[in-house]
Amino acid sequence: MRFLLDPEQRAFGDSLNAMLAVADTPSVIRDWSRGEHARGRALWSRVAEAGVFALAVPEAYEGMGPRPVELAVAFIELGRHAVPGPLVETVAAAVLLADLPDPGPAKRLLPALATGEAMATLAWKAPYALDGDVAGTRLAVTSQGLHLSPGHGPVRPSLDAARRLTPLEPGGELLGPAPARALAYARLTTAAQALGVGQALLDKTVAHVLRRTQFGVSIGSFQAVKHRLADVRIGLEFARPLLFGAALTMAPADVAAAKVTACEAAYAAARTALQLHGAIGYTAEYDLSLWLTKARALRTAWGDPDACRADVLGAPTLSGDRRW
Amino acid sequence: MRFLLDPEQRAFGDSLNAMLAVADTPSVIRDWSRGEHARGRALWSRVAEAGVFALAVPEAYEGMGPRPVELAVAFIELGRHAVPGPLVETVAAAVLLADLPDPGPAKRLLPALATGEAMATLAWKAPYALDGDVAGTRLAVTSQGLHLSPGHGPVRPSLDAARRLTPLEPGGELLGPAPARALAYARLTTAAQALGVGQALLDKTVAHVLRRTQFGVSIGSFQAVKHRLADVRIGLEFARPLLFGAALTMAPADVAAAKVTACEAAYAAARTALQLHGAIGYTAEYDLSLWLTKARALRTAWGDPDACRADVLGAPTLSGDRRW
Amino acid sequence: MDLAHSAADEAFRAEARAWLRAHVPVDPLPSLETEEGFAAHRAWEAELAVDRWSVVNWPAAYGGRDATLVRWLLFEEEYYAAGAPGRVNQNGVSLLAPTLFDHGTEEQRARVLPPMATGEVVWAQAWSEPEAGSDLASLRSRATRVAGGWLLSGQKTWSSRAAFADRAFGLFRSDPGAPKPHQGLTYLMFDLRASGVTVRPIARLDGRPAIAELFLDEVFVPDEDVIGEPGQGWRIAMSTAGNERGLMLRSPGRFLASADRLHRLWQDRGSPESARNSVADALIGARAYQLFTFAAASRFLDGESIGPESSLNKVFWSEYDIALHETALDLLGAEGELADTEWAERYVFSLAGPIYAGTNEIQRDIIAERLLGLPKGRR
Amino acid sequence: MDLAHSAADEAFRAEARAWLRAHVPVDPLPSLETEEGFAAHRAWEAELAVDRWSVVNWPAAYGGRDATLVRWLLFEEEYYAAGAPGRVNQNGVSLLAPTLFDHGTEEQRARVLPPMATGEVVWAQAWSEPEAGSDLASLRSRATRVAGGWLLSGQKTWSSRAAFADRAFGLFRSDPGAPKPHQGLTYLMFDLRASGVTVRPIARLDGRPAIAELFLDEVFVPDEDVIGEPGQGWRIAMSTAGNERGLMLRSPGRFLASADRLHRLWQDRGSPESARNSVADALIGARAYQLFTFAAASRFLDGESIGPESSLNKVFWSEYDIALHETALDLLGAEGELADTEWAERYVFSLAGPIYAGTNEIQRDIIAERLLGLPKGRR
Repeated sequence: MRFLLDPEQRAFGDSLNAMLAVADTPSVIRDWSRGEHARGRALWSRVAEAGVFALAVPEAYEGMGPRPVELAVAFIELGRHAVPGPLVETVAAAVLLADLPDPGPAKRLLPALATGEAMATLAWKAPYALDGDVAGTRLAVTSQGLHLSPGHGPVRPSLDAARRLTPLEPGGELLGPAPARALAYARLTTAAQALGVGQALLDKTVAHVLRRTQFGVSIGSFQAVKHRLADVRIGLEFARPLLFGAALTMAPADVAAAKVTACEAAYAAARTALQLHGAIGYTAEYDLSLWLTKARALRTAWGDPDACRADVLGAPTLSGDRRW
Repeated sequence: MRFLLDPEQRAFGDSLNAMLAVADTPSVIRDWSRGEHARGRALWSRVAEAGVFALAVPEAYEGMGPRPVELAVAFIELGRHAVPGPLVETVAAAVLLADLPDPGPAKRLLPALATGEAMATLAWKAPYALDGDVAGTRLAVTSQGLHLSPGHGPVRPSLDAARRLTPLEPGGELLGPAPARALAYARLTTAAQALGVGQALLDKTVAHVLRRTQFGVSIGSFQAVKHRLADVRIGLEFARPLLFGAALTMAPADVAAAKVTACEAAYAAARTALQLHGAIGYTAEYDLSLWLTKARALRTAWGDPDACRADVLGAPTLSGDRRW
Repeated sequence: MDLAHSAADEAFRAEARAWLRAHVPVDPLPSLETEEGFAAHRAWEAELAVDRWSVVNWPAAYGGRDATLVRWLLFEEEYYAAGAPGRVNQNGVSLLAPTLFDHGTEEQRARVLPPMATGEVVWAQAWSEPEAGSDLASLRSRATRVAGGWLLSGQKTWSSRAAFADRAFGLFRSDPGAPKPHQGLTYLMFDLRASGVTVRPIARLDGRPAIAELFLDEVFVPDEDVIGEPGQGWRIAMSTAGNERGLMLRSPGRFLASADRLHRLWQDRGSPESARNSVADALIGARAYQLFTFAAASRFLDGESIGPESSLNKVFWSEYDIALHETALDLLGAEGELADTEWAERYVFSLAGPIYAGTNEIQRDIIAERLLGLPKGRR
Repeated sequence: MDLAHSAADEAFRAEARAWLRAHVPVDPLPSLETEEGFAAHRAWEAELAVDRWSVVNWPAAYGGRDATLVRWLLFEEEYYAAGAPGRVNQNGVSLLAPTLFDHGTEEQRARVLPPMATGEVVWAQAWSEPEAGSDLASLRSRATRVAGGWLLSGQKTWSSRAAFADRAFGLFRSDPGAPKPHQGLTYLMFDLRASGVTVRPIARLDGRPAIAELFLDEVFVPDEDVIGEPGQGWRIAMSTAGNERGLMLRSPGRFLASADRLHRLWQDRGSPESARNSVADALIGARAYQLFTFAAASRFLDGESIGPESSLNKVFWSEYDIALHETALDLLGAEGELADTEWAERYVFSLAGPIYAGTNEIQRDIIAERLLGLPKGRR
């Protein structure tokens, strides 16, 4: 038992963070929200070059995965910088394709996902898929199984403007059954993304309350402000081990627990961040909004809190009454 | 529409408050908790002389009720001073007896309840009745109807030591059906009692934080302390109109809303009071404990929060979609 | 103690209900936060005004019905229950008009109020400045005396409705040498289309331009648009701020209607048990707010003033409103993130509640200090 | 990164499980907070000690098994999962013993630790005084130098276990002239049955005497019972306080067992949907706390020290514990108010969590100031 990231895992996260910190993601996000994908695609390529998507793709298809712990490390950083695009969906699609009994679709589609040449999106018994207008591989899971969707409908806006929701056209090639393992990967990476979003919100808000003065003092010296931020920190700190614990076991109950906890912690961080920023935080033009709205959207993406809690309660206990 | 207590109603509450303030209720409560009822009985007589029980008894039986608004006024004060005994149960029993198709039991039992000569207790499809060892009139509602219980079992302790829970012996004279109206009176007076308990907890805690110093200043000057007490005040202030609104309509949904809200506000007041008093508040010998434990017990007495919320949701809407 | 309304009040309510049933548009108007929607809402105000339903509590002389506070509350219940449109001129009606009634001249009232009642002139508020949020005494925009009036210069922000409104009102520093920061402020009205005014709309979280920044460069305001005495703006504004936090900013009718809408949504979604307590609490909270307001209105009718109690009200409704809309979005599940739904728009609107009209932190300080008697902190 | 335990650690766990299965009393012992129950728990400690399970992480020389922190965590999981009795000597084992390991003499360890391991000597803590709650530096009880030792005088309070314990430890002011309040304090152990000691048990909310007040009137303590240097008590106590808030005060095993118990209660009550989310959160919270502790233990094994992070831990477990027991009482409905149930006893115990070992208000100040870098308030 050594429940700490290895030095290489930490270095991987640090290097992604460093790369993204200078990528001016707010501008990339604003472009993406308007349907201007050029800079987003360029950033996508760099994320792929760093090896992120290859972590989801088995070695047989030019990847090195699936490696859930490293995926969690990466998605914390992608969330911290609010990188736009069908990141979670590409990971889940990769796992799904690799799990198909017929290796044909995987051979055809996976290498381009690993290298970042193509993006994938995925609608799992749901009416919308993220970024269907830009994803080259559009997958839909229905009661029949996994389809390659022939096209997409018009974009419908999310509260997170960077999340462009598109209906997928029904029908299309039936690729096979859809094993549930991919769902766990979607939830795990969503949880990690949420944790990164929450950490960014906390950091930005701490910086703001140190800078902002009212009544002649920094508002960060007010005890009510301090305690609210302490609560945000507590929420994030206890979500983190659930995330990595889930990455190690990939048991559905563990993943569901991580998903609901990370997303609730991120949403609580968003509520506090908005309140402590005041009116400026309520504006779309202030960059904070890019994280605030993402925290809200991730909360219900890939399993809302009720669904996740149900999965925790429904899980069999390990030995007798012992759950964990 | 004049949704304010009349001057006479206010004067009634003030006079009860003044009478109870000098009654040394903490000692009375501690005696009562040990099963020593002498001083509690004397106080009961004074409460009866002030007309409290007569408010629940119709004029035909030497009372002047039922008058739910005045009952609410009275029970706020009884709660504020944590007066022990089967107060709620005596009111509910009076309403129940008066509602029986056969006037015999009412003629026989009600006058003594109105004057305070006798106390009543009542188990409503529940295993325990309050203070069955001291109540002369022991009523039990079963699926058959209302019984006059022949006796009681041993006292079982409540977290509120002043609440002595006793099983009632089964069987006994069947007095008739048990109309639900009495349940609404039990809930209304419990809600009022809880509101009074909550107000006392707030007042005591404000006094404590002004007096108590740590790190050289009054702890009442810490913003975290101030905000917690502000929240307690808000909770109580919005429970109060629900209570009086319910007293005016006596509609089951209104009463249920008042019950859950007043009891939640009182319990929140108790949690805050305990935390801000610190260790001294955790001791049974400090008088605060008499209110803290009562707030907890009232929360589940006569309809726990879930049951009350179910009654709110289950109520028919007034006109079309309009509920209130 | 009595919750029953008089027969005359019930008749007023019935008249309002009937009028609304006949006039409320079947399809919702386009969003208030678009140019098209703004115009549609302005037209709706004119329609209300024709039958004197736009400002029921004003004197008849200015377009109202001399309605009592109770009748205003009943009107609001009917208005929101009918699903009638949002009120585009709420800043004018609930913030500026009370100030003019208390501190304006008869000439100002006669000139300003009737076109406000009809929606011909829509008002924006101009309180905040970039460095003065909760700390309103630190305002820096200036009003400089010139012949026949004042020149306004500086910057205002978070000006709600200003993207499409006609005129605005706010405080300006007319005496920079005054000994204390909240002295030497003057309360003025000005034209958003006047020379020297630049309006920069600001999109809120969902991208809608609900607010704006105002840049003022020597904007001339004639003396007739000063409210009260120059230099007395702080005192005058505080009476408006009290009102803003008070009874009329959020009527109970709004939340009764929201709670019913939530209840229907819950039922439409199959009454999921996990949301049961939140839905019940929304219904209960709306009723509590309604009754709290009836009690406050009763005290008001008795001649009592509504003081720091309005802070209780502000914290309650603003946090209630968010909780209600969070429950709604949760009920919608994955669809809850869609931005182009009425629920989403209302949710985003609710998020501003704890921030504006005095942050809830300030309100809790006021409750602790002025209602509970706890010591003033250093804040 | 790895959650799997080594085969040797798993063998240790299995050995503990087997021993517990064979020894844990079938019927719960009487309450620890009664004389009879105290004696029964003391006997249980002796039974544990016979097979060296009472202090697994201590060196074998003092009755332990030299267990690593990880093995201690595994033992605790097994211990609570087995429904084994509460630990009567927790004050001694988790507060005094670490201090003796760090600051005591070999003679003290040899004399004090073995009878602590067997429960022969049960320890109470004597930190607080009536006027010094969170503000420990303001202690006023005195230690006066005399030949061969010290005379203790003053009053201590909230001394847990003191009603029935044998000995106690705490800080005393040995140099009243020291320039700062936290200087001039000395850390001493003393006998609760010594001449000059009066123990007044204090009943907690449910009437059980879980704590006591200590009145000390010239109580003689020999020099051998001073821990560390006289005057250095504050520094020594802070290292104990850090430990107290840290990993060993509340092991994850306790909460995993509580969450499972709650889950069973919920199922026994027909799995009511209204409590579903609270029950799920209790399960999730126990897992989060377990994993958080594994991470902290891993850092500790890497040689890192656990500093202000322990404040996160304190706030989390104390509020988690109350929420869990509130859910349980709610599930019990009207029976939830009965005082003579295990749930009620545990609920009352949980209520003390946010108050002792540094109030949660102090912990949040520490998190804000030391982990987030926010300015120190005036406190």
